[in-house]
Amino acid sequence: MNKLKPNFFSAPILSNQKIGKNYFCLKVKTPQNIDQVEPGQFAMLRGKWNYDPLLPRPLSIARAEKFQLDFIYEVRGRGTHLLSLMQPPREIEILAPLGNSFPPPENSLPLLLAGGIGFPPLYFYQQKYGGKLLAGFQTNPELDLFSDKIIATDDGSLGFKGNVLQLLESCTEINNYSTIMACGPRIMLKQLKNRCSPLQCNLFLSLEEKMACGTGLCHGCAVKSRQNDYFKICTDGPIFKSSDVNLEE
Amino acid sequence: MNKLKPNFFSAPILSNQKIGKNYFCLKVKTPQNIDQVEPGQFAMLRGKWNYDPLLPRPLSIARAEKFQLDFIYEVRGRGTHLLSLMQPPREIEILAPLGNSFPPPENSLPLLLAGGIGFPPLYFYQQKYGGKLLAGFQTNPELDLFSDKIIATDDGSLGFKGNVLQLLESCTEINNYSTIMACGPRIMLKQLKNRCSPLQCNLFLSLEEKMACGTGLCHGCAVKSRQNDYFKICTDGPIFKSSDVNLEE
Amino acid sequence: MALKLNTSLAGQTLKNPLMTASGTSGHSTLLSNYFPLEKLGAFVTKGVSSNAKIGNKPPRICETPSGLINCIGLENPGIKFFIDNYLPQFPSETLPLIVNFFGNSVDTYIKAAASLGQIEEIFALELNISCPNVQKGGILFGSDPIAAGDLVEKCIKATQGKPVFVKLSPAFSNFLETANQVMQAGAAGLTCFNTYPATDIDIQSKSFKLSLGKGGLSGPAILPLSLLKLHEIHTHFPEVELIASGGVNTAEDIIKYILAGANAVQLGTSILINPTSPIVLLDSLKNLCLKMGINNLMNLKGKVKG
Amino acid sequence: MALKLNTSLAGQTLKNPLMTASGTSGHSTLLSNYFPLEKLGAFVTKGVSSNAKIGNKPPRICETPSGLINCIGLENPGIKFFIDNYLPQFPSETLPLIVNFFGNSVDTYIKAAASLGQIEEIFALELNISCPNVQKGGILFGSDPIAAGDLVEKCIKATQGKPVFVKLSPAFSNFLETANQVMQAGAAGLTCFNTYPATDIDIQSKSFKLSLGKGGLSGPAILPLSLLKLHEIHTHFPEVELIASGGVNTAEDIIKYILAGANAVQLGTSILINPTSPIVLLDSLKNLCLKMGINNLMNLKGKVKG
Ligand SMILES: Cc1cc2nc3c(=O)[nH]c(=O)nc-3n(C[C@H](O)[C@H](O)[C@H](O)COP(=O)(O)OP(=O)(O)OC[C@H]3O[C@@H](n4cnc5c(N)ncnc54)[C@H](O)[C@@H]3O)c2cc1C
Ligand SMILES: Cc1cc2nc3c(=O)[nH]c(=O)nc-3n(C[C@H](O)[C@H](O)[C@H](O)COP(=O)(O)OP(=O)(O)OC[C@H]3O[C@@H](n4cnc5c(N)ncnc54)[C@H](O)[C@@H]3O)c2cc1C
Ligand SMILES: Cc1cc2nc3c(=O)[nH]c(=O)nc-3n(C[C@H](O)[C@H](O)[C@H](O)COP(=O)(O)O)c2cc1C
Ligand SMILES: Cc1cc2nc3c(=O)[nH]c(=O)nc-3n(C[C@H](O)[C@H](O)[C@H](O)COP(=O)(O)O)c2cc1C
Ligand code: FES
Ligand code: FES
Repeated sequence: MNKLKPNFFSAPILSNQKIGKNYFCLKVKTPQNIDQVEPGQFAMLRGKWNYDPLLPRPLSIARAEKFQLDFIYEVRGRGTHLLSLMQPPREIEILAPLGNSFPPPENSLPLLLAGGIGFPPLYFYQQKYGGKLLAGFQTNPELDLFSDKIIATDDGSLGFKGNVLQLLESCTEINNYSTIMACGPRIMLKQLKNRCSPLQCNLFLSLEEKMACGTGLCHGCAVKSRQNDYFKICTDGPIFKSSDVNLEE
Repeated sequence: MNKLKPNFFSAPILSNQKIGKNYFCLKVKTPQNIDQVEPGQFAMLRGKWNYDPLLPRPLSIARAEKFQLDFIYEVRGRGTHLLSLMQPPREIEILAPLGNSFPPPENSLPLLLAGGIGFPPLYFYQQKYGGKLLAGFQTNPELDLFSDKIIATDDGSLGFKGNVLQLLESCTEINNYSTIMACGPRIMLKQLKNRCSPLQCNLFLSLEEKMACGTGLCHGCAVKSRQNDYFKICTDGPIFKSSDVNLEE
Repeated sequence: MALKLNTSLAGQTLKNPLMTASGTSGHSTLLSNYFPLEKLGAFVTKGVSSNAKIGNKPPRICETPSGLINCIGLENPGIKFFIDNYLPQFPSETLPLIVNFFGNSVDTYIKAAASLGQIEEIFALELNISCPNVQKGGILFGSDPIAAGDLVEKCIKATQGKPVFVKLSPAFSNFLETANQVMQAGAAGLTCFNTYPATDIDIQSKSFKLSLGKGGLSGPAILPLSLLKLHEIHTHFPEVELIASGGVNTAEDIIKYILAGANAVQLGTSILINPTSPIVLLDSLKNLCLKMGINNLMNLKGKVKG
Repeated sequence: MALKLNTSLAGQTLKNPLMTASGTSGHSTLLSNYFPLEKLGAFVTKGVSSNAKIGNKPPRICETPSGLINCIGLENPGIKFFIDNYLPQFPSETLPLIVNFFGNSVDTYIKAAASLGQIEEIFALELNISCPNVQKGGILFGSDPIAAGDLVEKCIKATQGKPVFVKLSPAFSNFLETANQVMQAGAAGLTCFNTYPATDIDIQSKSFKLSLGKGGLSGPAILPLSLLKLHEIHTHFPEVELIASGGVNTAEDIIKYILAGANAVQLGTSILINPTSPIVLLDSLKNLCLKMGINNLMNLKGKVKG
């Protein structure tokens, strides 16, 4: 694959709109054509504010086409709150594309499992390559992106009542898939890894950890490897074969 | 005078527009009627950003009517730059009104001398009470507020070429005024104080110093008094009789 | 169940753990322009000394990233003026008053402690040891644990029984030893901490931004530094009553300090930015406790895991 | 007249005073993805030790107001791996390479110094003394001026003549004494400073935000602290070559440190936020010098007034 080199640029905001309960979609203009960006890759974003908050925030790329990058994010803390206030014509500092990506489909389409704000890279994957996407949320995300049928909510306010793994068991045969890709809270990924360990499938996980640089410089984003040393999530991942990482530490 | 107590409130921005070379006019809505605000009083303003910049910024009140406060400011550093980016419907934290004020005219109208961004309180005064305003700038401020005839610029790009004191000598008889009010750089105020010391006039100066609180709590904004201890500019001033302060320290 | 925010210091119950930090709310009741002072757990005055001090030349403050450096210079009208003119303004029945004081020699410290010790309306004293000892060639009291212990012992004797909290400087790496000495000398507890020595330079004029060349750094920037040191003190001396001071600007910050071991928390720079901050924080502290299912705030004291 | 940005360290001329700070640009030439490394005055590697270290558990970083706390744990592949695999990547002809190293005992420090001392491609070493001495029960080398001086002397002997800069910890109030001892021991100069011990607490989980319970604070928040200390060192030891490290994020910050006495300036956290920051700052440094009428940047060294 012809991987794009990461690039640091100041990106004019095209739009930054609320698209759901606490979800926003940010679209920016890029200085170069970024058609080659692959689902699973991410970017580091920072508004042009002063030194607080200091660090850029990692966000998965939700769509990349020609000179436009889209992100879908949840407002969680100070950084994403400030981000949600940024409107055109302001610009955002972006370092992208970063990290590896989910493998493109080979023989059959994969099962895509999202937990909470884990859906953007899988949504991108599905839009680009297809695959069966199931997404779990705590409560109705009020998003206009998915059919209710593929949604699970913990409180039952939309779609299936339960988590995404329960939805999976209720609606499809996990054995039908030779490849599963997932992104979501660590606890969900652990459960999924356990569920899949007796099966023959390839399980790819997108991992998160606090990041300072996103570029392999700081060694901040560690995850234990099978060999008992540490991977850097930002450059060795964020996508890992589940058997390569030790999620128990 | 029935002085308004200072009040801390979150004020919706009505507008925040560029009105000159590097000058902006910010208009905000206030929760209470502020008709009683007097020219010379100021406010502490802080955008709802995070901890950097940390301190609110002091700005003179340029107009106060019913439920609206106007400020005129120059973009100088990080705080005023960030302020200039704030647009409705965002809100600004304001503590106002603060400090004392220029005395209202008694028998005759005063001479009002402004240097640089010192003009807003004197402009307010003139609008409210009248008086002869002369204003000096380094270069053409590109403001639509004044007639060219009352302007001096160091580089001669607008009005009289020279500083405001030279303009004064060239166009009017300083002895005609029993009261002079001034706001501007410390160096201009010192020159003016020297110029007026042999005269009979009352000279009122609006002083500036770095401020943290604006409310007398921190003792940050000191100016030497005639008695050789310190006034607090924010509560003892910002308007002082020139003979009460020692500007030489 | 009702939410309990009260805490206790030196045997006295405070309504809540919030107090002003010395030097950020003046010597008088100016702050009551913004909220009823009785809402506070306690009020700490700006530092006073036997003789009046006019303070340093301007500029006295400068802003840094998420911080504020000051070199006010302990400006104060002197203890007598304070007692005669400002003290009577305080509602001492309903608001525990803590008076911060200092000297420039052992004798002037003792003199101050003696004058303040007699005043019934004062709940406790806060002894600022970050000051230079003129008799010892300007060595800071806070830098020498033995000298600090000795000073505290003498001041406590002079106060005739009023609780004395010692406000430590974070600038000295032997602060644990100083904590130990001043507690052995009879201090009621410790205020952790004063500001950090710091400076900034104006590159245009090529000179320091503060008249004194340096000052003390306060504000959000220092919270992670003081939080660690306070927790170290709590770990070594778990019985000691600690008043946190440094960078508190939110209800979350208050809870951090309590989890680290604080009995009470001071608001300094936060009050300068917003004089209503104590009541704003009190409100949000209540909401946060409810959300977190906390019904007795002080149950969290020292409960950080790890 | 052409603008002169060059500086000199240990007799070598550097194109400009900008270098990477150890640990913020890795062990290899990863950063060359973002700009040609030869633009730098020098490159400082992340710390290496004789034996590989896997580093600490996550979480290893947390953000604070205008700051960053890290407890990476000196993760490194060991000196042999570094020399064999990463060192050859560097354009050592055009880019002075400074290798930061550490140990956990006098012996492992010496061993590291000896291995690195032989390598011709290395311009100088940076000795990190902020590490615990396992032989002395975990006491930090940096806390004990005599032990630090002794350590430095032995390491210098082992390097057979390569310049050794000693990177001081700002956590100890006796840093002037440490500076004195390590310079007497033959150090080429000092790097001022490493990070500040700090912590943060997550109130929801009631636990520390970092796996180790604490870490080192870097970023803009610490600039006013390190700037003062560097100036104090410069005042006491005006002849000593100083490399500033701490909170530099703008061209103004670089000039502040030079005015305070620095010969060179490291960029740490700033590179993490923006990997192109060295060239961005170099550009704005040039513009600023032109605007300020400076034609030889190093003429400003130590020139702060007051
Ligand atoms: C590779 C990767 C891809 C991601 N993709 C998305 C996405 O597409 N959409 C989305 O909404 N979120 C995504 N996240 C999570 C997102 O980075 C965090 O929600 C965001 O950083 C929170 O910032 P904040 O300032 O709002 O929150 P804070 O107030 O800083 O903290 C809120 C929470 O966010 C976490 N967090 C804070 N900073 C970071 C950081 N630098 N790295 C990781 N976690 C952090 C904290 O642990 C905390 O639990 C991704 C994270 C990673 C590592
Ligand atoms: C009573 C009073 C009334 C004022 N009225 C006006 C006004 O009507 N319009 C206007 O444009 N300006 C006014 N000023 C000046 C204004 O406060 C500063 O220009 C502003 O604070 C600069 O902030 P900054 O973040 O943009 O600049 P910074 O980057 O912080 O610094 C730029 C310059 O502003 C000065 N400055 C920074 N902070 C303060 C502070 N807290 N107090 C005083 N000076 C500071 C600095 O010394 C520096 O020279 C007034 C100041 C005072 C004290
Ligand atoms: C303007 C100012 C004046 C201060 N004056 C005093 C003082 O007189 N005595 C004292 O012990 N501490 C003084 N301090 C320190 C504060 O009481 C407090 O310990 C410190 O600012 C840290 O808390 P903060 O980050 O909440 O401000 C002062 C601080 C500031 C900002
Ligand atoms: C993620 C990270 C890793 C670091 N690793 C090292 C290291 O291995 N050795 C060292 O001497 N300093 C290390 N430091 C300290 C930096 O080199 C620098 O001295 C410090 O961060 C202050 O500078 P700054 O504010 O520009 O980041 C590290 C700092 C950070 C942020
Ligand atoms: S975030 Fe810095 S190495 Fe991964
Ligand atoms: S600004 Fe705080 S006392 Fe004037």
